[in-house]
Amino acid sequence: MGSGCDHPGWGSIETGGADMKIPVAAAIAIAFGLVVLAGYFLPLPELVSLRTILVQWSMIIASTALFVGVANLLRVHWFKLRKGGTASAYSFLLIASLLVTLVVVGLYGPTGSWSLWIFNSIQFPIESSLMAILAVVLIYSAARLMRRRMDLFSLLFGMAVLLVLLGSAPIFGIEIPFLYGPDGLRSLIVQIPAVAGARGILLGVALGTIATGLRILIGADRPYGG
Amino acid sequence: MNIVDILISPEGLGLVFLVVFLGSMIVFAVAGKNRPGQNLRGIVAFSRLGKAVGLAVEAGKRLHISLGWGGVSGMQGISGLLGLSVVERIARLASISDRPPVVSSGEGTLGILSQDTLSKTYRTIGEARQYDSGQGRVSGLTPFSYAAGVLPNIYDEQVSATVLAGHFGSEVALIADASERTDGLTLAGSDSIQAQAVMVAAAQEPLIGEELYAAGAYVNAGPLHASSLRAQDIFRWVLVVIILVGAALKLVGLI
Amino acid sequence: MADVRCPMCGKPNPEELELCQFCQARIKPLEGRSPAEEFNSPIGAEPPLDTGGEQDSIDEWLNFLRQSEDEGEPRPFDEEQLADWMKEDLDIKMPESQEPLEPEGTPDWLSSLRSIADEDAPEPPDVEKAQPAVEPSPADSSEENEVPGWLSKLRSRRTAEEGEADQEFAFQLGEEPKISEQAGIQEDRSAISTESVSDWLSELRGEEAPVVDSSQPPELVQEELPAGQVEIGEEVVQPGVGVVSQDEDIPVVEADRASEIQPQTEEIPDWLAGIVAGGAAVAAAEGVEADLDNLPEWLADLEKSSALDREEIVPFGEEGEELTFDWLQTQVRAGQETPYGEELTSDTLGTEADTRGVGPFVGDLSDFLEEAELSSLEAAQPGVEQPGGDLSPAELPTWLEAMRPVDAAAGVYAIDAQDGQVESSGPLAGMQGVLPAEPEIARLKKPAVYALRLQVTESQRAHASLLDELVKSEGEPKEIPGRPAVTSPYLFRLIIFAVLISTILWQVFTGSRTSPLPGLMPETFDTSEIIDNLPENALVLLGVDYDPALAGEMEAAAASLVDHMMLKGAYLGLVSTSSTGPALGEHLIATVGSLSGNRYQGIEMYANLGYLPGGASGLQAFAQAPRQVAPFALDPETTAVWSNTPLQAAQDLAGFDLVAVITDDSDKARAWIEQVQPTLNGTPLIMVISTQAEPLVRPYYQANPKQVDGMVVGLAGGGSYEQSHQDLLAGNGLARKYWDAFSLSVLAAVVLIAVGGFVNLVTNLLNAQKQSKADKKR
Amino acid sequence: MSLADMSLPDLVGTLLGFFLTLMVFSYAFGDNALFRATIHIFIGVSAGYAAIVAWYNVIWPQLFLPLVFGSQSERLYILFPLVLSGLLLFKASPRLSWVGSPAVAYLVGVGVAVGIGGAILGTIFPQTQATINLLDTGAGAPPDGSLLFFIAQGVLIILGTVTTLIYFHFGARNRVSGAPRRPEWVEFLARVGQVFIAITLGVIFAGVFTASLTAMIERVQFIYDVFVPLLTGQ
Repeated sequence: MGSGCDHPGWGSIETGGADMKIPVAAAIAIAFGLVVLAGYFLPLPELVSLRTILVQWSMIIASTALFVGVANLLRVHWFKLRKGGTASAYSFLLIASLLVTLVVVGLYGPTGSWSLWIFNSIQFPIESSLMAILAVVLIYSAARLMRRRMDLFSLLFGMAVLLVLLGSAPIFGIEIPFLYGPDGLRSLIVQIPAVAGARGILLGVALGTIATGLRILIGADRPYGG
Repeated sequence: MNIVDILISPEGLGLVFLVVFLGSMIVFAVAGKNRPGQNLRGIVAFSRLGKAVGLAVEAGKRLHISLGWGGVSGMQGISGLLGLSVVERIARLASISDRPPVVSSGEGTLGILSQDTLSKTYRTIGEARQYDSGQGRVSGLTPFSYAAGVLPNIYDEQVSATVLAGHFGSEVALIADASERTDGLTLAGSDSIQAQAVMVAAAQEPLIGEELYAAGAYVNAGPLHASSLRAQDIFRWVLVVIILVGAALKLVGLI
Repeated sequence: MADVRCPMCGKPNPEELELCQFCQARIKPLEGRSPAEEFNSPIGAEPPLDTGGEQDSIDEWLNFLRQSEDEGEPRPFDEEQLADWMKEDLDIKMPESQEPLEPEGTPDWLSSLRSIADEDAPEPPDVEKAQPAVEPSPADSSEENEVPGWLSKLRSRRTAEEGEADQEFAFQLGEEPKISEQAGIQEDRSAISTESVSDWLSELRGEEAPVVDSSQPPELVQEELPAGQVEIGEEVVQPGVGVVSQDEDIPVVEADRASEIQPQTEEIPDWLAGIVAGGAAVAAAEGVEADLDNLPEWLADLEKSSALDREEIVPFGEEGEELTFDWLQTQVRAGQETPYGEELTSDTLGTEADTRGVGPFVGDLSDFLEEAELSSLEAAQPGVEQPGGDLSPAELPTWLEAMRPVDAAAGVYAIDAQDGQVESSGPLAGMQGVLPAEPEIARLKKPAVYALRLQVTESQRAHASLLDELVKSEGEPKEIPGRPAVTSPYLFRLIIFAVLISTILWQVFTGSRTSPLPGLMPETFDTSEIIDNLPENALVLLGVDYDPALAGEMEAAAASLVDHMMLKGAYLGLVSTSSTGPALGEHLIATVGSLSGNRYQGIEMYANLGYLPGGASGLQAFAQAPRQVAPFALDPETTAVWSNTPLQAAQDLAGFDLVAVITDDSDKARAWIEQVQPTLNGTPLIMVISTQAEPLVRPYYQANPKQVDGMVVGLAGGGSYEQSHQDLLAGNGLARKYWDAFSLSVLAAVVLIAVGGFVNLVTNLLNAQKQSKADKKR
Repeated sequence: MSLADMSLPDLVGTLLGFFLTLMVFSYAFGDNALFRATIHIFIGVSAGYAAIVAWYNVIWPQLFLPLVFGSQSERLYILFPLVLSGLLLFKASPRLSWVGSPAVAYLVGVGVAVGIGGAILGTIFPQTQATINLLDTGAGAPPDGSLLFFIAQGVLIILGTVTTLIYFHFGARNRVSGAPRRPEWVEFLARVGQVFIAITLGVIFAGVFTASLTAMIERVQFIYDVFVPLLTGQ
């Protein structure tokens, strides 16, 4: 199939269209995908229950994929460990902490005392500290925005950020009337333009999701089958 | 329940919507073949991405594509699958670079799919030997551990451009900030609106709203990418008309 | 009969041969070699006889000369050093028996040189053999014998070396020089050898030439002639500088070159200055009577013969070692006829071209230019007729060869003889070839160093050196410029971090509670109403769907609400769609317990149903069949919750009295609303959300009918809830604790973003302006 | 609660959390070894924890439990996911990776269908319905009679939603000179939509910042609560 539109700089692609040799994987994906889709839109009870079963099975297989992901993580860092250098020390820490956590949480269960000790002493403080560092990154990014892209969009974006932040708490204990509170400018901005824009973006994203999903279901895009 | 009841029920309407959408995609694809050259509005991000791929190959630097942690199920999963189309195109172009591209993901299935896509692409262009399974790697299995796991890739592996295409949360700001600290180009798009808000400030080339889903058409990933964009445009205007007419009728009290 | 190895080219030769059959170098050492010969033995040859310390001092003197030549400017010549060497030389084995033939007053060193030369001066076989048919004139033969042997040795050795150089030179050009060419090269070679002798002498002379103060008129120069300057007729001859007074044929030496040489002349002994003056100065072509009184006899005789024998100019050593003055003259005239730079004829250029043809950049650039200089030097003499064509060249010792100054300097002094102008006025009326005044003044600048060199203009030289640097720099590894550690973005990040941390620490340290909590908001009021209306021992499904990263905000927002439910005695069922959900649920319950002192423990009070994989589809499956999807609790006993806990009363989610979802992600909130809310059949759904999810969830709360019955939004929502229920969490609410730090740090953030944004905006505008100016200029 | 009342494990855990927080805060001064070590420990712990939770909540109760203790029908029920899960494990080895492709294809097919279904039934229909209902003066009108404000608010939100949708229109017409461009009226509506999008993303950015600022306050409070007792020896 010729390319309907050749965007400059990227060259056109000959294959990737409906290659006549449809592998087994494509057949599986298309068949089960259409069955589940039918379960959503055809009001037949059998189809609905079949869809529920297929979806539940996919949850079980997705959990197995999580273990394959853990194996991939271990393999990448195992090679880094064997390669040596400063990066190998970090990989050693990762592999050690992964194995210790598997053993302890496996023995005591996800909400066991020692499991919660690991979660509350290591994962929780590190993750919330990373979120705290995000505050510095976000202020820096917002300030640099005018240098990166100086246009109307960035100006409006910056103004909205400043107004909403100013209106989210009293300043030196003083509640600024027209800005703060349920009837202030901040609430107005959040409840009208923000909601409108959010709806428009969600509808646009939904259209894109449908288009991408249909391309995969008819076999035009085949991310599987490696 | 007769046909009319079925059709006006959500499921029925959904089915009609789906069938018409699919039909228009196929019609535009066939029509597009005879009348190539349907144009798209310019999106700066994709032309800069094309240049970035060329520069990376020339300078012997690496391209880093991040698929997020959305898995493959639901709306957040589909944005990850779209990222895989971008991976295929970039791997095809950048395979001749000294440092081939690296794909990082935050979920098991996406990790597997990124390896499959890379190996299939290298096999298609006859460079099967150049494929290394380490190029498709899982960096972490929770959102923030995934973002933390991507930082060493950016700092240590001479990355000149980072493409974020998939489902992210607000932690995407850490990745974009690391790319800026190493003077790399960041092109970012997501289905999550929180991630989009952060990308607008932190990334050099943010993709807003559904611009991420147009990536396939702008990187010439296949004929159906372009025709599905035309179908999206058609249904966009259908929704606009429905909202305006529906609101007017609602205001008047007719519905 | 054993073979002898040639000292020069190392090839084996039959023992009886004296000269090497390959390179004509001397194989058999001469008996009783004089120090001069030892001194002359080529560098690298077998070590000279041990002459005790003399060798070192001689080396010292030559190294000094060599250094002065390398540094380009003539260094002040240390008279004592020279004198010692000279003296030492003089003391060397003066054969007592031999009467010194020199006239009185001759310096010992020369006389000893002469005596040594006489002892060792058997007739050089090659010279005789090569001697053309021309018979030396009887007048000459006597002088010949007096010619010091050391000079004759210079000639023979010079011939040997030059022979090699020619072959090498020919080899470089890529073809064996043909016989005719060889003859030509021989001729050139002879010209060169005489010229190089003159160079050697001129250099020596150069060191002795007295300073000529060009600013003073010539007459004055006569009275104040410094020692060593000889007045020949009307011309004052400066050794090494040439004639100062006006005689056209006499080479004009730029004053500055003279001044350059000047400092060294006082130290050289008179006799040598005299010799040099006699030898170096060029007498007028015709009819110039040299002032012979001061000359040493042997030079004086030479002078006489040159005057008589104008036509038969015999190059040095050609006619049986007669050192005629004419040979010096010839050199000078040769220099005249093709002064460097002005009259190089095409064939000389041709020679140079050949040289260039060798590929100038094969070796180092300076080698090329040196070679080019050498070739141009050889080519400089085509026009000069060498009488007796096949005279073998004088042999210079290698140490002299090495000392040869840059020929360019010599060439500069070629005098332009064609200038036939006769002075009409002034003291020099009637004289020809008077030096134009202004050129001397005009030439007060340093002469072009490359006078006799390849015709390379300044720009060509610059290009050549540029290209050379390029070629050299190609191989050098270039360091990748490291990124500066401290940059403005780096500083800006540090400032932001410092301002935020110090602002928060100040409020935490002071523990201030001054900033008022937000008032009651409609969505918060609805939420508290719903919880207040809960029945006793209500069943509440608590969705814990936020990331540990946002636990700070979510716990501050939800703690008071959860405590409120606990106070109502509700039984909590915790469930999550993320893998960290179960642990976060436990953390939340523990935090509320520690703040309120109201310990919720054990399966009797709450059950942790764990993690629902698959996101929205998992939630949908749970909403449709909760008992199959989450059958057990995560407590150590993994209790079957639907049969052994109060949850047994709920067949499905509609069986719960309240569903409360705590989430930071709008997608998860939507998933709960779209997948779970339709199955609740009237059971209220309340949400505790992060501020970032507000714009997307609020429409569901504002919808009609409401899809979300109550909402608490972020820290402000939590504060508003605590404000409306002062008794919750025993007054230790997290929102109250963080609220003052939050309000001050938000203000600090606004200031940082505004100031930073303004600075970046101004910088961007300035850069854009600079860019547009640059574009306009281009 | 002061440090003295804590049990030993809790005390060690609190001190460990204290040092890990400081090591993460060091990232503000740039990438360094302490920060690298901390995030590698964090990645290992979170991956291990997620894997065990998946085992406890999915693999064990929904796959192995019925297989071992379940009835014949239950075993038959889980046979298909059991086989596909087995095939999927081959993806861990690069050489035998092709064996796992059917399982991956199944996950992709079902996932995409769930995505499409969710997009249509979970987003397009509800959002469109909600936007239309903004002008429902019957049910939606506020009780205190400010109908005008209600209608104005509704019209403004509808205008914002529609123009935001139009902003993303991709099709453009060729022009003699310059890049392809959309019709002028579409460009005008798109520019209005751009204003709404900028404000929306700005509001959400402020929300994300508020959440991260609250996290920083919580961490600083934690450091203060641990450091001061350590300093004063309580």
